[in-house]
Amino acid sequence: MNRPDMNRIDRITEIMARSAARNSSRRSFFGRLGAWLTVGTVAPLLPVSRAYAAKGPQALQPQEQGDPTSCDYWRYCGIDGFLCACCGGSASSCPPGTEPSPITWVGTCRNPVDGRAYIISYNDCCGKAACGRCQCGRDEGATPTYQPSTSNDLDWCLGTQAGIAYHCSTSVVLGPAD
Amino acid sequence: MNRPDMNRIDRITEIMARSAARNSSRRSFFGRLGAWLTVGTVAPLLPVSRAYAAKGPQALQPQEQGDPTSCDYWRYCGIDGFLCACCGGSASSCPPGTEPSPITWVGTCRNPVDGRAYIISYNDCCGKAACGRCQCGRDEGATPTYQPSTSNDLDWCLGTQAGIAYHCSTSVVLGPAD
Amino acid sequence: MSAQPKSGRDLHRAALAALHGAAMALAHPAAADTPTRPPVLQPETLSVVELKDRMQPHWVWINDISFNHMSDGRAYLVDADAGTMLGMISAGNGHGVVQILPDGKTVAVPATFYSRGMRGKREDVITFYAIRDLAPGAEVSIPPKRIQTIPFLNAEPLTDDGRFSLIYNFTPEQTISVVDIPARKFVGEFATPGCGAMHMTGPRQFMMQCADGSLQVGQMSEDGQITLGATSATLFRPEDPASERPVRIAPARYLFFTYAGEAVEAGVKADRPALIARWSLQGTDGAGWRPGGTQPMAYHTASGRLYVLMHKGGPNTQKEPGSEIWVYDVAKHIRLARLPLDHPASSVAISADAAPLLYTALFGSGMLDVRDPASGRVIRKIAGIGSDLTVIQPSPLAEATP
Amino acid sequence: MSAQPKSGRDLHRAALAALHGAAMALAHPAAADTPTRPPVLQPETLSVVELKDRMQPHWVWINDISFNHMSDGRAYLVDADAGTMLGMISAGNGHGVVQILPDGKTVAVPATFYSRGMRGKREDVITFYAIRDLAPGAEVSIPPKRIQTIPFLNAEPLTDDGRFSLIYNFTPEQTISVVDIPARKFVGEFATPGCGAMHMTGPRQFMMQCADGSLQVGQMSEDGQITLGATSATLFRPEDPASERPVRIAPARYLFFTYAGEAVEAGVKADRPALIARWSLQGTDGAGWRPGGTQPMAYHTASGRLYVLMHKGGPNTQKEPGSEIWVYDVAKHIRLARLPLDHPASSVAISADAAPLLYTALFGSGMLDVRDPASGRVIRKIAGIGSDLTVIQPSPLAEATP
Repeated sequence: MNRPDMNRIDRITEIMARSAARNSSRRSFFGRLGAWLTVGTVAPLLPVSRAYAAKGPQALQPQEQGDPTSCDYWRYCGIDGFLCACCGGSASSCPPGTEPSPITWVGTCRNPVDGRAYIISYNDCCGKAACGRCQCGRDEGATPTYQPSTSNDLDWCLGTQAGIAYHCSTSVVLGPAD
Repeated sequence: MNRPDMNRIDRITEIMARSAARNSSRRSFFGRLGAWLTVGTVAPLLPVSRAYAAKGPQALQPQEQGDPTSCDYWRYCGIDGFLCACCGGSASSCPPGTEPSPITWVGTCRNPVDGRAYIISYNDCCGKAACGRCQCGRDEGATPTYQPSTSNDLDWCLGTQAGIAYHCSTSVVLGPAD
Repeated sequence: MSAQPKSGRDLHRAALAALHGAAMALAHPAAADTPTRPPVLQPETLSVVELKDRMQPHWVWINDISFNHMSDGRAYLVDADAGTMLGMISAGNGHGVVQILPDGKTVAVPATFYSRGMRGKREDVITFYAIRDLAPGAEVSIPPKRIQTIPFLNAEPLTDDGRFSLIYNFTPEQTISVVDIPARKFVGEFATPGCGAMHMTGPRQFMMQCADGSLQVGQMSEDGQITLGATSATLFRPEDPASERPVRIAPARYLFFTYAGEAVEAGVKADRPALIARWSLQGTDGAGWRPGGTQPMAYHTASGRLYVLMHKGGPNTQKEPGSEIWVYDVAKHIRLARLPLDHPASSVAISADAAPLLYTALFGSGMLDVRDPASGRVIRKIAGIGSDLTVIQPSPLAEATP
Repeated sequence: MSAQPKSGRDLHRAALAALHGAAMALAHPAAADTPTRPPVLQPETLSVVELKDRMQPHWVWINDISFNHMSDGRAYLVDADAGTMLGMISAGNGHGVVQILPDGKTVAVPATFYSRGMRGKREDVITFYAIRDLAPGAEVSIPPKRIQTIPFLNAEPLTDDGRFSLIYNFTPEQTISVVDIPARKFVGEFATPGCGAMHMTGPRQFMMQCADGSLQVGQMSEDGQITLGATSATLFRPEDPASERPVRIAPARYLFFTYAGEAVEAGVKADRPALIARWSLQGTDGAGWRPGGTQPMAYHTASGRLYVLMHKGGPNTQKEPGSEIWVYDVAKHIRLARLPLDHPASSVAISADAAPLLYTALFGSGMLDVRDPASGRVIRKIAGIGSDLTVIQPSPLAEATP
């Protein structure tokens, strides 16, 4: 494994650890994750969503520019699916009535405004049929399905209560990758 | 009601009567139809499919010409849906594994080869998702849904064991209309 | 689980080491930042959007029957002012309408499901969704008999007060299922042989269209029981039937229209169906034009204006989309305007407020057009809204509320 | 049913009168015919088509994942010689493959269903369909864990003798469900942590691909129990992973390929995964070209030829459709031909017979192209086959049978 990859895994693991510390409501998931760790897979690299927060679609951060309803938007460098920003959500919000996938895959994208690379979590929003709007496929850093923590070919709704119905994809900033 | 309409209903009723006499296996349906007759609707005007017969797609009759996979084909003058002839069936055969609707609506089309008008039964084939091929909408003689015996806006799969899944439509010659 | 786990010790060790390193990096998160660079983006928490409590005047529901995938019917909720999709409801096989409660806070969605997608055991249910969260709530089982057809509004209406839901069944026996909305409870099934479609004409009264060209009154008791009332004479000839898609032009009056373009106003007076007026949509200069489409007419109560999708065509063209919208003063039976469309439309609707928006859609296009009702001019187009759009249902609320 | 029926006596009387008149007319059905007119068309009996008992060499199954309507996945059966659709199977949410039994008479179809279409209670089942009638037959319940992904062949393989069905589960725990095909019975679920995809390498043996870039052997007992076997060294680097869509080039050997275009032949020898050869798909003159698509490779056993969808592109283009098909002699590791395509293709397959047909499809096109494998020339196009075609599965039978 070369150095950049190790860095990436470091950062993801760090973010996982912070998530775990911050959010005890995810305990049941981490219980499951613990069991999975025992059998020795790459599970700890899978990111976890935090508790649901705001009502309206979450806005972009001030240090961002561009159109989050366009496939070209910087966060979407690894996406493959429908943009939640076109479906009643935003880059970091699920549309009404959908359930965010608690686990998902991550990629690394560079924010052109600050030049930094960030780890992006591509959580799916689940429980309704495909949104059908703004279908994008960019696939940067995506791996085959047997390398799940970095695979965008998987339906990540598998981790939800709602079931596997895939509605759209978000692109949540987890933290800097460098 | 004007004279042509009466003729049409006469013919349909005649064909229904012949069907009933020929095919005792439809008894259970006619039992239901009897009950329906009692409440006084237009039920007896709805045609009934006969027992399933051949294995391969049924061929056209010698006195016909044209392409039964084209919307322009003479029998399809009242159709609205996917042609079974494009889906593994024919103008008078359902595709493998589908169930013909026992009741349906009827229209009247003129065969350009012999110049005669025929009563056509537009039985649906049911139990699989939409075939998706050769979608045609010609609507000759079609009426609103509250006049069901001549309405092509209804999903006629409602009468099948397979359920309401509409796959494609046939156009079966019941007999001359004049 | 009976296989030995694959040894993952190496990966596990790597993860633990990484955790350790990460904890150290965390102590100096900004160490690498130079003063000239903007601050690092903050880690985000994924949220779920919630909407306002009730529908706003320019919110609109649109049915996507998904003709090629009828088990995956959808109801899209769109903000016509912003031009955005607000959300969606997955509504199963042969999706019809959403029943919008009068307060605009809840929709009841009649839907049909099979245990094996397209086959197996059929279940019909009404599911309640709050506008605020569009999440499936209470569910009421109804007889598995909902009519499966190209959707139209009055196949599944509510009473005006939102107390009862009426479901048109066709098996081919014709019946109505009644659901008590506040009680979330099935009330019963009532036979309506020979007639279908329920056009509400009073708090507990509706009019049906019958196969013989007559209209029939249905009466409801306060506990939701239906009895059949008086029947009219034959109002429509077999050669020129009335569409089951009329518009309501007064509490107890509808404007029906025939395939050939006759406008027939009929209602209920003293519990009897009554013919009120007949006039021609073509007028004196419209020969060769007909109404057509999936939702060919819209009526704006406040202005008394009727909007009709018209196309050039002869008999059997009742499903053809309109190339123009013809605008009428219903009280005067006169045409006020012809609005040419930039592309044909198969459905038309108008918002209920005083500054209304006109909505059109073409089956197969997946696009809602928002138009100025005075000129027909496109204000905005909202694309990617499903595929096969049929029924457009504007907000029942004419006033904006928080 | 508690409403009074609408009086239908008049209609009923008319129907009875018509019946009487019809009986009379029936006695002289040809009376109106003049001698110069052809005989009247005969009344027809609606039939249901039955197919041959087993798949013919140029019959092919095609997966339509219906990406925008994933609950309505379909498997289309096509006759590539006739250019016709033979039939279809509705296969629910996230349809993957059909498991074609070795005799070509039956397909077992793993499928996922929800009680409310897109939500509710999940059930995963394998349903058996005879080729003759394509009607749903026996059904076996399996754990509701089938992997939901862009379909690939070896997510749900059969053992070579058709005895067992293997289902790749991902929840995200990785396991395999095993079904006894002749007994129509679920055998058990077996953990395969860190590894996925089952590439059969023997009657009761398969190879999996693991997240760390290694291969691992899975062994099956005669009663279908899986135990994990030996693991290889790391054969693939994280920067250039191998697709999970290799082709089988010998009973115990596969040709894997990496995103960047390396061909890696590996198999099982003495129950251990073994690297056999590494070579480059680009060769000496193919720089800047990569394999890509949903089913990027096909192998024709009788001729030893490999067909690969290639496109011009750099990193992260592994899903890009091919603009050419490159043909290789696998034994010699040399390219034999470059076949330009009239339009890009995301899936490729080839029939198993001695005079094979090459099949290609482009995701989103709903069209199967039937091609001459020597030239790539289109022999025929079969349009309207769903929308989002992924896995193409030719007949396992190389010989035509009645």
